[in-house]
Amino acid sequence: MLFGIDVADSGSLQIDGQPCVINHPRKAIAKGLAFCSEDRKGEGVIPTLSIRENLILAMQASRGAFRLLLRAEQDQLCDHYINALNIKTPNAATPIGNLSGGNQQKVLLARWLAMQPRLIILDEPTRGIDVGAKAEIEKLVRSLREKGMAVIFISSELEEVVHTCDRVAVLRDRRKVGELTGGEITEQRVMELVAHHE
Amino acid sequence: MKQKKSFAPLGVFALAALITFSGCKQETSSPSSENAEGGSTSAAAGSLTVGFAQVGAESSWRTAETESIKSEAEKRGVNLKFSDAQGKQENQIKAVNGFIAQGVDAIILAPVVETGWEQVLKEAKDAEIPVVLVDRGLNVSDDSLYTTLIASDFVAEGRMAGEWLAKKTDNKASIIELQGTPGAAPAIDRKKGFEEAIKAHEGMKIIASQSGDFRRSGGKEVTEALLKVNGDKVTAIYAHNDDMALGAIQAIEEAGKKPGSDIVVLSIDGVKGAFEAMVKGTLNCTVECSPLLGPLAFDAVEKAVAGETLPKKTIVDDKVYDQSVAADVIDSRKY
Amino acid sequence: MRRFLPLMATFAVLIVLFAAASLMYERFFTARVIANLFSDNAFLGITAIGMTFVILSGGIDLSVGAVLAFTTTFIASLIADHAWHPLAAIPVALLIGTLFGGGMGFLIQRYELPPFLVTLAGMFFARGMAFVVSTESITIEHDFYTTLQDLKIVVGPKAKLKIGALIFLGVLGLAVFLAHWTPFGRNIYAVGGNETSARLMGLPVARTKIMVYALNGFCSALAGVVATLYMPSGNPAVGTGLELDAIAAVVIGGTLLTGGVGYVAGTLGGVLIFGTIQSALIFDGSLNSWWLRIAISVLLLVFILLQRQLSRFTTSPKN
Amino acid sequence: MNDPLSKLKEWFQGGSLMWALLGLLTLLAYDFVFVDGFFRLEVRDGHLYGTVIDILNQGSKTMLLALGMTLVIATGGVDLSVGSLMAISGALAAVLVTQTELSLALVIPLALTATVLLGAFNGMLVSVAGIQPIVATLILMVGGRGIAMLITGGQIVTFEHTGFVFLGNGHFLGIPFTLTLVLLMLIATSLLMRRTACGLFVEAVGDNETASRFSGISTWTVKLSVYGFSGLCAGLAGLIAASNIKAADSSRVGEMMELDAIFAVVVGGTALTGGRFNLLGSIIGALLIQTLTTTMITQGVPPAIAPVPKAIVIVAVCLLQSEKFRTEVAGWFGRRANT
Repeated sequence: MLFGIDVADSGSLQIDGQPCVINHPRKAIAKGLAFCSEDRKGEGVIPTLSIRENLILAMQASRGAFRLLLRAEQDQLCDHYINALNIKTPNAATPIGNLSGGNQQKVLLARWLAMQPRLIILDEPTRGIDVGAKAEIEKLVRSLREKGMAVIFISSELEEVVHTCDRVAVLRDRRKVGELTGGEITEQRVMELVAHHE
Repeated sequence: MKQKKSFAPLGVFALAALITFSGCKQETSSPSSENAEGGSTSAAAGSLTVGFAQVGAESSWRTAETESIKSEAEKRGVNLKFSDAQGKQENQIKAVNGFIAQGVDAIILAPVVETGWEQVLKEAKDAEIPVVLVDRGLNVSDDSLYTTLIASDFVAEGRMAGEWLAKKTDNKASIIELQGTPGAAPAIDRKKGFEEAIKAHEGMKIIASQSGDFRRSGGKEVTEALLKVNGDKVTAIYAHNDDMALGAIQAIEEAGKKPGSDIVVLSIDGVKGAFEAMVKGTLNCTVECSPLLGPLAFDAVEKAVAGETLPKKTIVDDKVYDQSVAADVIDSRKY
Repeated sequence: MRRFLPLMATFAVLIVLFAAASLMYERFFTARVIANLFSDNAFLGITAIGMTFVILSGGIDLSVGAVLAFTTTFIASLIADHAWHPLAAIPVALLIGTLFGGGMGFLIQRYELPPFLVTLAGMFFARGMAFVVSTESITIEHDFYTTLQDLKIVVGPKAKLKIGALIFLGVLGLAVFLAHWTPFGRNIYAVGGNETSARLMGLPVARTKIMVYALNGFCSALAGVVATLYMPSGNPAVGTGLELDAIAAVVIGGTLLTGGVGYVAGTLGGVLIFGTIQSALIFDGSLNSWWLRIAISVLLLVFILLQRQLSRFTTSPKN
Repeated sequence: MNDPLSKLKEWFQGGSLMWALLGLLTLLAYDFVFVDGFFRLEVRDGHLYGTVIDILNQGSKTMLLALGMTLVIATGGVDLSVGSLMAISGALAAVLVTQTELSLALVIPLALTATVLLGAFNGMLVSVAGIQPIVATLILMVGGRGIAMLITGGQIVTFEHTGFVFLGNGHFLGIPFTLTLVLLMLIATSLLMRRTACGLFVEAVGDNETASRFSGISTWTVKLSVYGFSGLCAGLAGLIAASNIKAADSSRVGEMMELDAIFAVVVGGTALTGGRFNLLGSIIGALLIQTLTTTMITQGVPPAIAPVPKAIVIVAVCLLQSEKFRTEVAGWFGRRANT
């Protein structure tokens, strides 16, 4: 909703103290937001396109159709993220559909990191991928946090929430039932909030 | 993702669209029934409502026929219900069924094919609505199903074309035949008649016969290809309608030959474009197939409604026109 | 009940359309016109029902009009030129149609070919073969046929459902049963919804896909038989463009071309909307050839948009 | 990445283009053996003359349609209205040329603008109203022909305007001007698609629309543009068709050509489901279908059964493209070799 995919029923949104309406992902991106969907297959990857094309997609979209990124820049970006995120692939021309789920997810993360967003929303980024990749993604999120990027990390796996987050808002049945910060964040506290509220 | 949107305006728009189309009635063509009653001049017509099930508007010939019937209806103060079947028999049958349900006084039908009309004509007969057929006969065992037929004889047209060519070329010709749409009655009959006529002459041969689909572009494309393969052998081109012949003439010119002299070109229908080409000397001959059936059709309708008996068949007189007369008659051509 | 709302939207549109036409044209709101809607659109309806299954399974079939034409010519030729009894000719024709459809299904399934192209080839092939059987249309004259044609149920003053309409309604009933109360029907929805997961669930994907095309081949051939009852002749040129009408009827009926979503009953609504637009324009009778075409397309557009808005409106409070 | 070999490979795109090319070459080989003078080329009146030139000239309409259709299909849609759009542009141009004093430099842009707008209307129906492409474009397929007939009053409008006639019959450097036009369009489109991000966006939208929207692509602009572009191509093809016969035949021109164009595109290696597209492949597909038509005319195949060979070629090319079929055939031969 924040990303302009669904329309809000009520409430308002402020960015830098300015109220604004976001009704299309384009506008959200222009405000420095990024959103990595939980439905990787349906809403994330473009399966027959190459890693390179998937990676530059968001960046290119924000530049418009007629200012194509130079091929050299593209290659440089690809090389950088393939190394930085340890994406396992023969080369950047491989169709993304041929990669494993974890590596696909990394390319999608790279797609958004290339935009250097102010806030990135990660919706279940570790769902359905192998343990190794999962750990790498968690590590990546922590390093992003350290670099000062705001990350909203949505997950239903308690363990990784506890490991990665500074602040946890617990939502149940579309309602916020509690908020924890810093040392308060333990699996048990979260469980309590989920289990019995009021 | 899904948004609430009001559909009420669309509903209103839908109704408005329907009403607008009914509104076209006054502007477009046929007079509404009120002024037919008021301003009727023809004694028998009164406030006749006649349904006309036309094949479509696929050629200028067809459009001329439609115009002829429409303007005659207007002249006689008949309320005409026009339906265009877009070349489909099933649509024509639907139209006739619709006319019957509306209770028209008579139906004019230009059947798209000769077969398959028994069922719907029985309905018309049961409802005691006379049916006048135009431009093509029917292949039905019980000819009481329709009232009368007003048509040209396609086989005879083909024969006349064949005979004219035999005379013109002293019974010696290598002919390319441009057929109409496969399966269409005029294509079948004009081929048959032409073949009958040239069979008698040994020197006349059809060296290639392809379909140009009654289209100008088809006539051009087929002629272009055939001229290249058959080279200088071709001495005559026979097209099942004028449009294809006019396309063929262009192809001949592009091949560096003179249509009308190097290669004899003849066709059927007698549309105005054909006469213009004859005056220019590029077309040699056209066999008229008159689409101006309006007056004859409405004479028959009025008689049938008045209960008079009619001849089962009226064959329209078709004439051969060649270059010698083209200039004299071109101004009198209406279509 | 919510999932039936798009269906209701289709029928709501039909009712609006019919009411508007009835208000505007005398004698439109009669049992006769309604009965004619079924009789006149019987073979379009039957092909559209077959098409519904194909589209539900995620495919498309462009060959239906040509198969229909082939069937009419084939039956007419057997009866007229080879003195077969219709009761022998009809089953043979139905069998050929089924096998032809099954053959296309086989190519599509086995070699993963695009249905659009295979059935396009099927369309060319069947149309060509119809002309091979006969280049001219052939009249069907047979006492048995006349008897069949005279079968009818009187449903009102001057209104009768003829044999074609009866077969159409019969096929409709069977199709609804097939789609919603048999494993085959559930398999079609599953395959059209998501072929991979259908395969993972252990459903017979290959067999279902081939059978869907065979079923549609059968429906096209049956529509051909109904066409010979409607216009007793075999005509190799009949039914050109029928495939597009059938697809349009299916889609207006609320079935998605992507497969897996839709109802056979919706297709009935689509066919009737199509038929009503045509009837209304025939009753009007004042438009010339080109205005008629424009009118058909504008009405089609308006009612498709209306149907879409209605079904959007009724399903929206989901998120 | 940039060496010519891998570039060539990219062009062939997994061999799908190769099979269309193979089909075309087979057909040409057949013509070489069985059709007398098929490849005879001579110079008449300062330009090339021969059957092959005819194929290129007659095929230009299908090639243009196929160009536009490729992009539409790449976004996962289809455009059935191209034949009717051809009729509209031809009719409009013919009427303007004969009945007004407007110069050709104004007439052609006017006619093309009309078809682009109508194409964009298709795009609106598909992207904004969310109607399925087959049905959305079916509306204009039926209605568009009505509009064209309305423009000409149902008549065939003939003209003798030299400039307009040149478009479809003239020659440029000895080759038909139509061919020059097709080449220009092909090059321009390729450049537009590959030297800008347009191609990427089209493929992304066709492959996964939701993901593209989430990445910030304005999917409806993309769709609107490709249908508009298809309208432009159809408009050009319509002008050529009219110019070719010096007449606008609004009720018949372009009939069934939408199917030829779709065939050309799919044979050329673009999947109907959208995604990756191949412009050159579509051109070859269009040439394949035109060669087939011309071959059948010259070989005297009875017109009524002419669709049958067409069907066989479609299935054959499809089967060749099918990986499964090729492995199976390889299996048969392997077994035979073993026994």
